[in-house]
Amino acid sequence: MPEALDPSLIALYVFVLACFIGYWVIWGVTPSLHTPLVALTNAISGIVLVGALLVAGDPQAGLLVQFIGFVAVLLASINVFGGFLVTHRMLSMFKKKKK
Amino acid sequence: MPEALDPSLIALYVFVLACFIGYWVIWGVTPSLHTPLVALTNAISGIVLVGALLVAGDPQAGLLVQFIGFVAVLLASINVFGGFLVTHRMLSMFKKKKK
Amino acid sequence: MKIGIPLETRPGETRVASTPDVVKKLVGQGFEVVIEAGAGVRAGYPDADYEAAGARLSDRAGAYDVDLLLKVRRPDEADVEAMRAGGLYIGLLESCGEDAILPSLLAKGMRVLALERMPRTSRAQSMDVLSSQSNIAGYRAVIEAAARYGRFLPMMMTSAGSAKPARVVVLGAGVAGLQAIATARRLGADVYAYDVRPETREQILSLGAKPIDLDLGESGAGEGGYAKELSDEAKARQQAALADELAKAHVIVTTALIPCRRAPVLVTEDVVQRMRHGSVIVDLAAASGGNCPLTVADEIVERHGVTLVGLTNFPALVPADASAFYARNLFNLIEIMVERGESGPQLKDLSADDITAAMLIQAAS
Amino acid sequence: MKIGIPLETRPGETRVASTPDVVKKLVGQGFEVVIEAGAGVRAGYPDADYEAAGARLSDRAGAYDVDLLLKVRRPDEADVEAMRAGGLYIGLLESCGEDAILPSLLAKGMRVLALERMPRTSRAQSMDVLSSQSNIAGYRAVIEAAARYGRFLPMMMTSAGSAKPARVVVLGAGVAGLQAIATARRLGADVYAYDVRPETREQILSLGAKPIDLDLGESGAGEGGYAKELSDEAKARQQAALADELAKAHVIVTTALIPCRRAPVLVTEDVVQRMRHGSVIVDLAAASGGNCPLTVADEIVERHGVTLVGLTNFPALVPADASAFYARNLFNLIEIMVERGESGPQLKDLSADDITAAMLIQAAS
Amino acid sequence: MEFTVNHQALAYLVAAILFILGLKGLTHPASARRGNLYAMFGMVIAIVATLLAREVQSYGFIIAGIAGGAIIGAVVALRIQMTAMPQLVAALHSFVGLAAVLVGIGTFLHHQHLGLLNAVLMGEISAGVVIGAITFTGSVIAFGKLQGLLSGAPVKFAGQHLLNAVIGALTIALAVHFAMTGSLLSLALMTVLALVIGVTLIIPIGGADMPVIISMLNSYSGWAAAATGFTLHNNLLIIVGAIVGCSGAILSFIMCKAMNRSIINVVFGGFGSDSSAGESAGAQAAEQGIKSAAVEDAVYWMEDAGKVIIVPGYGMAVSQAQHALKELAELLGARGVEVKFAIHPVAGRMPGHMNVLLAEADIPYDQVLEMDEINPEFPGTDVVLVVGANDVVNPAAKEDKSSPIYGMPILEAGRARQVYFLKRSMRPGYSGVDNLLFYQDNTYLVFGDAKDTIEGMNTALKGGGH
Amino acid sequence: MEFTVNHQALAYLVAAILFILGLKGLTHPASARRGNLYAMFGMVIAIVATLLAREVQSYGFIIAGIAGGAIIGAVVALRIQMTAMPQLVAALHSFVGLAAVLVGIGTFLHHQHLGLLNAVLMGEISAGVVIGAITFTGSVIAFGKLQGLLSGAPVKFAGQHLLNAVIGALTIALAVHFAMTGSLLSLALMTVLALVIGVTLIIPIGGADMPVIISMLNSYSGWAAAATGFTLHNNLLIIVGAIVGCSGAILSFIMCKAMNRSIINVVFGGFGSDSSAGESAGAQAAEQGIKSAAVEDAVYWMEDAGKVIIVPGYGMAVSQAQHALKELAELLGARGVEVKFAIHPVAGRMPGHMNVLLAEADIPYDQVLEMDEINPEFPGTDVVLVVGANDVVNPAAKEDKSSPIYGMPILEAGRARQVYFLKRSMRPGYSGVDNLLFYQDNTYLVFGDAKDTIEGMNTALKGGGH
Ligand SMILES: NC(=O)c1ccc[n+]([C@@H]2O[C@H](COP(=O)([O-])OP(=O)(O)OC[C@H]3O[C@@H](n4cnc5c(N)ncnc54)[C@H](OP(=O)(O)O)[C@@H]3O)[C@@H](O)[C@H]2O)c1
Ligand SMILES: NC(=O)c1ccc[n+]([C@@H]2O[C@H](COP(=O)([O-])OP(=O)(O)OC[C@H]3O[C@@H](n4cnc5c(N)ncnc54)[C@H](OP(=O)(O)O)[C@@H]3O)[C@@H](O)[C@H]2O)c1
Ligand SMILES: NC(=O)c1ccc[n+]([C@@H]2O[C@H](COP(=O)([O-])OP(=O)(O)OC[C@H]3O[C@@H](n4cnc5c(N)ncnc54)[C@H](O)[C@@H]3O)[C@@H](O)[C@H]2O)c1
Ligand SMILES: NC(=O)c1ccc[n+]([C@@H]2O[C@H](COP(=O)([O-])OP(=O)(O)OC[C@H]3O[C@@H](n4cnc5c(N)ncnc54)[C@H](O)[C@@H]3O)[C@@H](O)[C@H]2O)c1
Repeated sequence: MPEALDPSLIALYVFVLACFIGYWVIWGVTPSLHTPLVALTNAISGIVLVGALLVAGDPQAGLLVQFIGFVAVLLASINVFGGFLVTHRMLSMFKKKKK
Repeated sequence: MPEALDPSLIALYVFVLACFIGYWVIWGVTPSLHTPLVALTNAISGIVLVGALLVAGDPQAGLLVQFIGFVAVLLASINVFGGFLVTHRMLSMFKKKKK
Repeated sequence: MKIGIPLETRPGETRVASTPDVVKKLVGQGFEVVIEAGAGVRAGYPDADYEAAGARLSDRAGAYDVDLLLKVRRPDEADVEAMRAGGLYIGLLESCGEDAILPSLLAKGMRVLALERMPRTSRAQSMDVLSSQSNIAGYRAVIEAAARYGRFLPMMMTSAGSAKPARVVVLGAGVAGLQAIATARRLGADVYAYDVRPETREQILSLGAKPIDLDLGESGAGEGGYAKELSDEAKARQQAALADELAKAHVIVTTALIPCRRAPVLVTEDVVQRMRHGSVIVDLAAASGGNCPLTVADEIVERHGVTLVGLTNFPALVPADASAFYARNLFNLIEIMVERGESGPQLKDLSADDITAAMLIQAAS
Repeated sequence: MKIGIPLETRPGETRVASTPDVVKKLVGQGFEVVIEAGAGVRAGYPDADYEAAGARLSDRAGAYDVDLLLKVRRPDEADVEAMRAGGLYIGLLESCGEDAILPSLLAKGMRVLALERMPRTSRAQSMDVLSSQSNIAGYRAVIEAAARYGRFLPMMMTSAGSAKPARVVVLGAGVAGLQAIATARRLGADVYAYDVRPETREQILSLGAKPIDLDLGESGAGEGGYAKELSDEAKARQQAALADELAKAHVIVTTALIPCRRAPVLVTEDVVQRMRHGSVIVDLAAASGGNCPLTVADEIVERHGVTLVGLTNFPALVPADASAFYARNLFNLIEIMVERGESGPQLKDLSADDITAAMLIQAAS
Repeated sequence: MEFTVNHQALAYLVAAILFILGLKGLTHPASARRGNLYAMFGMVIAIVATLLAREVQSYGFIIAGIAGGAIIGAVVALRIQMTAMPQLVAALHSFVGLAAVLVGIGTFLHHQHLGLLNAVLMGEISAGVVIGAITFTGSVIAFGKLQGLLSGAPVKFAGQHLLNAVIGALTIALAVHFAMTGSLLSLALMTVLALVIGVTLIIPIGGADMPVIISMLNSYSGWAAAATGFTLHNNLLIIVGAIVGCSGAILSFIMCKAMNRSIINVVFGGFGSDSSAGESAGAQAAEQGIKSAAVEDAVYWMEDAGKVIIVPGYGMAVSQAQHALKELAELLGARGVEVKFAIHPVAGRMPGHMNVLLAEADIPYDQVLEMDEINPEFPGTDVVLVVGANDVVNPAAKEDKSSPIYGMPILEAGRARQVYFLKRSMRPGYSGVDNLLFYQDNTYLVFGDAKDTIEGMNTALKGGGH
Repeated sequence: MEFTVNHQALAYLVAAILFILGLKGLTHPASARRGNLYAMFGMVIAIVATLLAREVQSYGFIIAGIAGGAIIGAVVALRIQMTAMPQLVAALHSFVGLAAVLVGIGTFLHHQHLGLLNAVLMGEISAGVVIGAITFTGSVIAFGKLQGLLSGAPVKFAGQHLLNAVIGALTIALAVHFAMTGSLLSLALMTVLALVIGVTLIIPIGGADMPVIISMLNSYSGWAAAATGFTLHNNLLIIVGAIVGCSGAILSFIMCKAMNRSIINVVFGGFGSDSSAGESAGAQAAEQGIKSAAVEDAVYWMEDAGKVIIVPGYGMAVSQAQHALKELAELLGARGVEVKFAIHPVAGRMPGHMNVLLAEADIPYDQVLEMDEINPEFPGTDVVLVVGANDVVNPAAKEDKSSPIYGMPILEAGRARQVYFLKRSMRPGYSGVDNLLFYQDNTYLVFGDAKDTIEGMNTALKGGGH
């Protein structure tokens, strides 16, 4: 069994592969969905929330850091909740008349 | 910094991401290129050669294993060399008349 | 108010100034309509239909003794005699400038709305009989050509050999010309067209035909959508440049007109001589002297092996639709002329509306 | 071998059995061609063109005194007189069964190739004058209808009102019928068609027209691509079922024929009465009694306000192309009949080839 | 059972897959709402998996933050007017950017405290902070422009690109310095400069390009998240960040293509657009307050409309679009849409012009209606497709007494739910009169030759995409 | 500088990217050769990076193996007839499968020797070995069928699917046992059973489906490589294996769709195809030795042909394909292809039938040529597109004296480089005579309604793909 890789390198692997996926996942989108798609990717990029949680949740880090974390959590969650809801509203508007 | 992940899990990440890429990379292929594409993916799957090299190249493993490795190296390299060359030949045939 | 619709008496005329459909609408608006017996028969509208629509059948005198006389063709002296003094005449005068009939009309105190003076505005389009009748002429001219041409218009590849498509050239791409182009294209001919007004090029293409491009050194676009007369030099250049195109043609339909001028000569005798035996020329300008000097008005003649159709009244060959369009035009005109009074419809001031003002001829008071 | 091309003398006939193009080919193959002066003029082929093609101009007697006589129409007694004994006649006999002319021909020792007996095989297609002339008749019938119909065939929405497309019904979808459908569709009419042979349904659709479906209880498909005569019961059912469709029509073109039988009656007087004034019926079966009993052969009559066109020789109205096709058919036929000998072309055994064998009539020896 | 990092990683992987499926879902209307649900579900899994992690031990701040964020986010999202969506999205972007900056700084302080700093980590922190800061101020400016707080007009000055380049270089230098020394000052300065870049990048961009910029900023926020992921060695952040970053960039590119704009031009704040010569019809229209649309938009609304009316005009004849139009009508018909053709009596340049061409293309007569028959049908129509017609649908003929076409009856296309105009430019028709219908709220112009446009529609209707 | 695992990992990442770009390149003709080069280059990097690794210490076997493989591979690849390509690819697949089996067993022995075995590893080894073994025998059978060593006909018997299921279950049971105990016997048995599965899976599949099966086996070989990657914790193998596995599966699916076959049916050896009722025209054609082709194939050859001649017949009229045909001619014309229409005098069902329709579609007269004019042009023509014609191009009219159409002149379409027939079935035309041209080597049938087919071509020509 080979020795362990530098974790940053693994991160790089993951990053590169994800970039390819990002490249392909969007092709062929219907123009009418451009705006909801932007809203959804926006909501998804609220994933920094995960980072914010880690900063805000470690009491060892000191109050300043936790407070910074708190603000980050707040902002990111506005983004997550607002983003998904807005996307949902837009898509509902896009629900077309059923025949 | 979090503790290290199980390497098999990292492998799983990489595997899943690569599957998505595999899913997308082929869409939209021209039917005339089906055959060359099969030939190329065949050549690429000769990548087991890398595994075979690792088996064949470690003298610690004992002669039997090394011999098994040798056979694997032989087969895989036939595949790699044959595959790429065949693909190349097919594609040359596909070179269309230039106007 | 009483409207009269007489039988048209010019030789060969088959149209009528109103149809049962339109009469019904007029009656519905409160007009009293009098129609001369037999007026619509040749156009396929029997007297019974008019009666059913609410008109009263009458003799000739009755149809003329009305407030509003609707006619197709220019009246003659006898007609003027029969008209009610002080009435209103709506119809074509078929004249430009000096005219013997006009003074007699005005002398009787009549007011005249001359349909050829209709302004070419968007709003007036639905009242423009020149357009609606030209349209019919363009269509019918090609049918006539097809009937007189000893070959197929369309291309046809058969086991008994191939017929090449007839090469049709349309000169003048106004209303009649464009419809001629469209009809010839429908029949599968290979259609070329030419007009002096440069904007027609795109219009010709829009019907799938091929424009003939000539360089005359001047534009032929005149006022109000009409063409203007070319300089003598340009005329000569045009004839020469067209000659080769025309000599290759198997069917020529000419529609080139300039208001109140002799029609320009576009197809010279030399060209006719060079055309293939059995070719056909339909000259829609025959009444104004013809775009071909060999054309004889109202006759079909053969010259140098080419059939020249000089009929001057093509709409009369499609009398049912021609009358329907004509009647509808007049109806649209009458609609802007009257207002609904208590005792039926009343004439408005005709010089107030710019359409009727442009058409109106009345004795200077 | 000497080929003769006389002037056609039947009244109204304008075609000629060969054209300068084809004469040139015949001469090229070693035939000697004699043409009666003026034979092609009415079809647009001047004598000079024949001479240029290598034919010899002659008088009537000269054109008949040949080995191989090419004619369009059935010969009369005088023609037979003029023929060279023992020669070969190629042309239409226009007869089925008993025939006064045939015995005189055979009595002169002539052999006859009757063009109406041409078998309907793929190989014979290029020699089949019935097809090539029917095709022309179908086209010209619609042009005639358009010229006699007092309205537009196409739909037209204009500022002077709208013209609905004419409803055209074509009865019989053989060669002439299909071409009539195609031509009427080209002109923008709303076209319906009907035939007894079921396979025509798809063919009608393939020209963009609408098939009329009737349930007759029996198929009308006969042998060799021709229709067979229906039972009396089916005939009655057909007339009744068609009546409503036909009464709505503005133009009817009938082409229904059954070889050597009176043409079936498809358009009854009752139907004609129900049609709109100004409608047109072109009866291509007029020569065999007509598909409408009111049709008068060779005349154009009006009945119940409907124009009935009974012309029997439509190809003669398109003489240039009709003659060209006819001539080409004969040329293709001659090609399979002769072989190149040393002293010019020689006739093969006509009973050896199944095409000529089917057409050949000769005295039993 | 203990929740180990391995469990967490598995959960993250599931979340990542859900995000990918979610985004893929949003490329097609049929699967769009399902896609959004997938993504939401992924987010829930990600958050829960994080909260269960061993590092997260105090929940006070977290609960407060999430609760506050949820309430604010929900209220804003539900209250906002549909027309103000772009602003909202811009505002939300700025939050992501700021959050990324804060997480970066927080992580730095945290690790400094624990003494775990190293050059690689600090490099990753710089990347996160800088990209986050650019996203933050850029989004704020975009928000301001869209909300009307700032002028929508592009702000341009000489040397703009040079200035950006200089600030950019300085920022990079500071980042390198920070990574080598861990100097808090460098970090702060770098952050400030990045904030400035965000401003200078966005101010030169005009209102018409804002949609692209929003999408671009979105992409930035993705990269910021990915950088944060590197900092925290969190694969989920990396994956999602990379996907959002990359797909946002691609989306911007696609949007530019649809709007006929150069992406370079847009992203680098009006590069080359100094010359207004090459301005497209679309941009011109936007300036006059006329909306233009892409072929696909029209197709999207037509394909399951109940009723579509096609109004052909002279432009159809010029581009000879009748055959393509027939195919369009057939394709729509095959999807159950009722299609009719409305013919104005003077459409084209000769009487019956449209009839000739529609007959040539073999369009059934019963689909072709004249003005008087069809005018009452417009109010119940979903989409009117005006194919190279102009004067014949111009409401000026009814409303504007001074217009030369006043008094001419028109096809009342404007009364339908939506109107798509297929024409090449903003030029008027035969009469030379500007068309009032262009300015109506439910009207969109689709620029291009009518035949090309309709063929594009046919292609779109026949599938494409996967 | 030492070559560490980190360097190796970087190199592997580059190799993986090159493989991805290579595959993407092969989706379009223009980039295909470049794609192949990318992939080759990736392979070189991967091999070099592996050889430099610390574990690889003895080069004797390696050099021998690679050299031998290179020589054999090159000779075979260069010598082989183009027509024998499918066999060659099948044979190569079998090598990958066998190599995967050997690597799995070798790794097991090696690790057993080093005492590094654990359940996860052994599970991974089982996966690699089983998939490799199936790939191996499956490919051998496919090779045999293609090479004609085995009958190409499907071999079917009752209970086939049940048998497969039983063997499959047994194999899995053995794999579990092996993973838990490390028993060499289980490994061996499992391998043998997997070899049997490979056989039973492929024998029921008919010759017509072989291309799909080759692609499917390819996918298997990818999965085998990925499993090997798990075994060796080698990310490159995992990535490449997953991509090949997944893209191979997708490719099989795409090929099935193009051939109108059900993928389930093909992969599971003739599921349901026992009833020949639903057999497609394509399959029928294949049985008679007639080649059928997809729309895209015809497009591929037409789009940069020098000259294309279109032969319309009655089928064009029936499907009313004239408008679509006009568009096709325009699209080809726009790419610089010379397009002509060849009209046979008796094409259709009435004299001039084709002329009427082509004129309706507004096809310029100078593109429409009659038989005598165009016959000399066929030999210099790249592609003849026969649109619903049949009798008029049937060489039986010249060659077969007994044929009822003998003596009729024909359009000599068969003399062109390639002929594509657009028709719905194998039915003959009006004359009822079988068309000899179908059997010619350069002839392909494209089944379907002519209008649909041509519209498909137009869509393909207008782009699609990205
Ligand atoms: N029917 C008659 O008898 C007759 C006779 C003479 C005059 N007129 C007059 O003509 C007008 C007819 O109205 P209309 O609505 O049919 O035509 P219109 O008002 O002239 O408008 C036609 C429109 O088509 C567009 N166009 C031109 N070529 C195009 C192409 N290739 N692709 C896409 N769009 C194209 C033009 O806009 P872009 O340039 O922006 O593309 C133009 O605005 C009326 O004003 C009528 O009075 C009619
Ligand atoms: N021109 C005339 O005057 C005339 C008159 C009478 C007879 N004929 C005879 O008709 C024949 C004409 O030859 P041709 O080559 O034009 O026609 P053909 O030999 O009858 O062949 C037509 C072919 O079109 C195909 N087809 C039919 N509908 C189709 C659709 N919707 N889409 C695609 N393909 C379709 C049919 O095959 P599938 O069923 O497999 O699709 C058929 O094989 C000759 O034999 C000629 O002698 C001609
Ligand atoms: N109300 C309206 O808007 C309205 C109504 C009717 C006509 N028009 C327009 O007016 C124009 C002309 O209409 P018209 O058909 O009544 O015209 P017309 O009958 O007066 O003339 C017929 C055509 O001949 C052409 N012509 C004249 N001299 C020529 C020459 N030497 N060589 C070649 N061509 C020559 C003219 O340009 C014209 O196109 C058309 O564009 C028509 O659309 C507009
Ligand atoms: N060599 C060949 O292959 C060849 C040559 C010529 C014609 N044909 C075929 O033969 C067929 C008939 O040709 P034709 O035009 O000379 O036929 P025709 O002139 O004898 O008859 C015209 C049509 O009238 C139809 N008809 C007869 N009775 C009818 C009735 N009661 N009601 C309605 N329709 C009736 C017939 O079915 C036929 O279609 C066509 O299909 C044609 O394609 C083949």
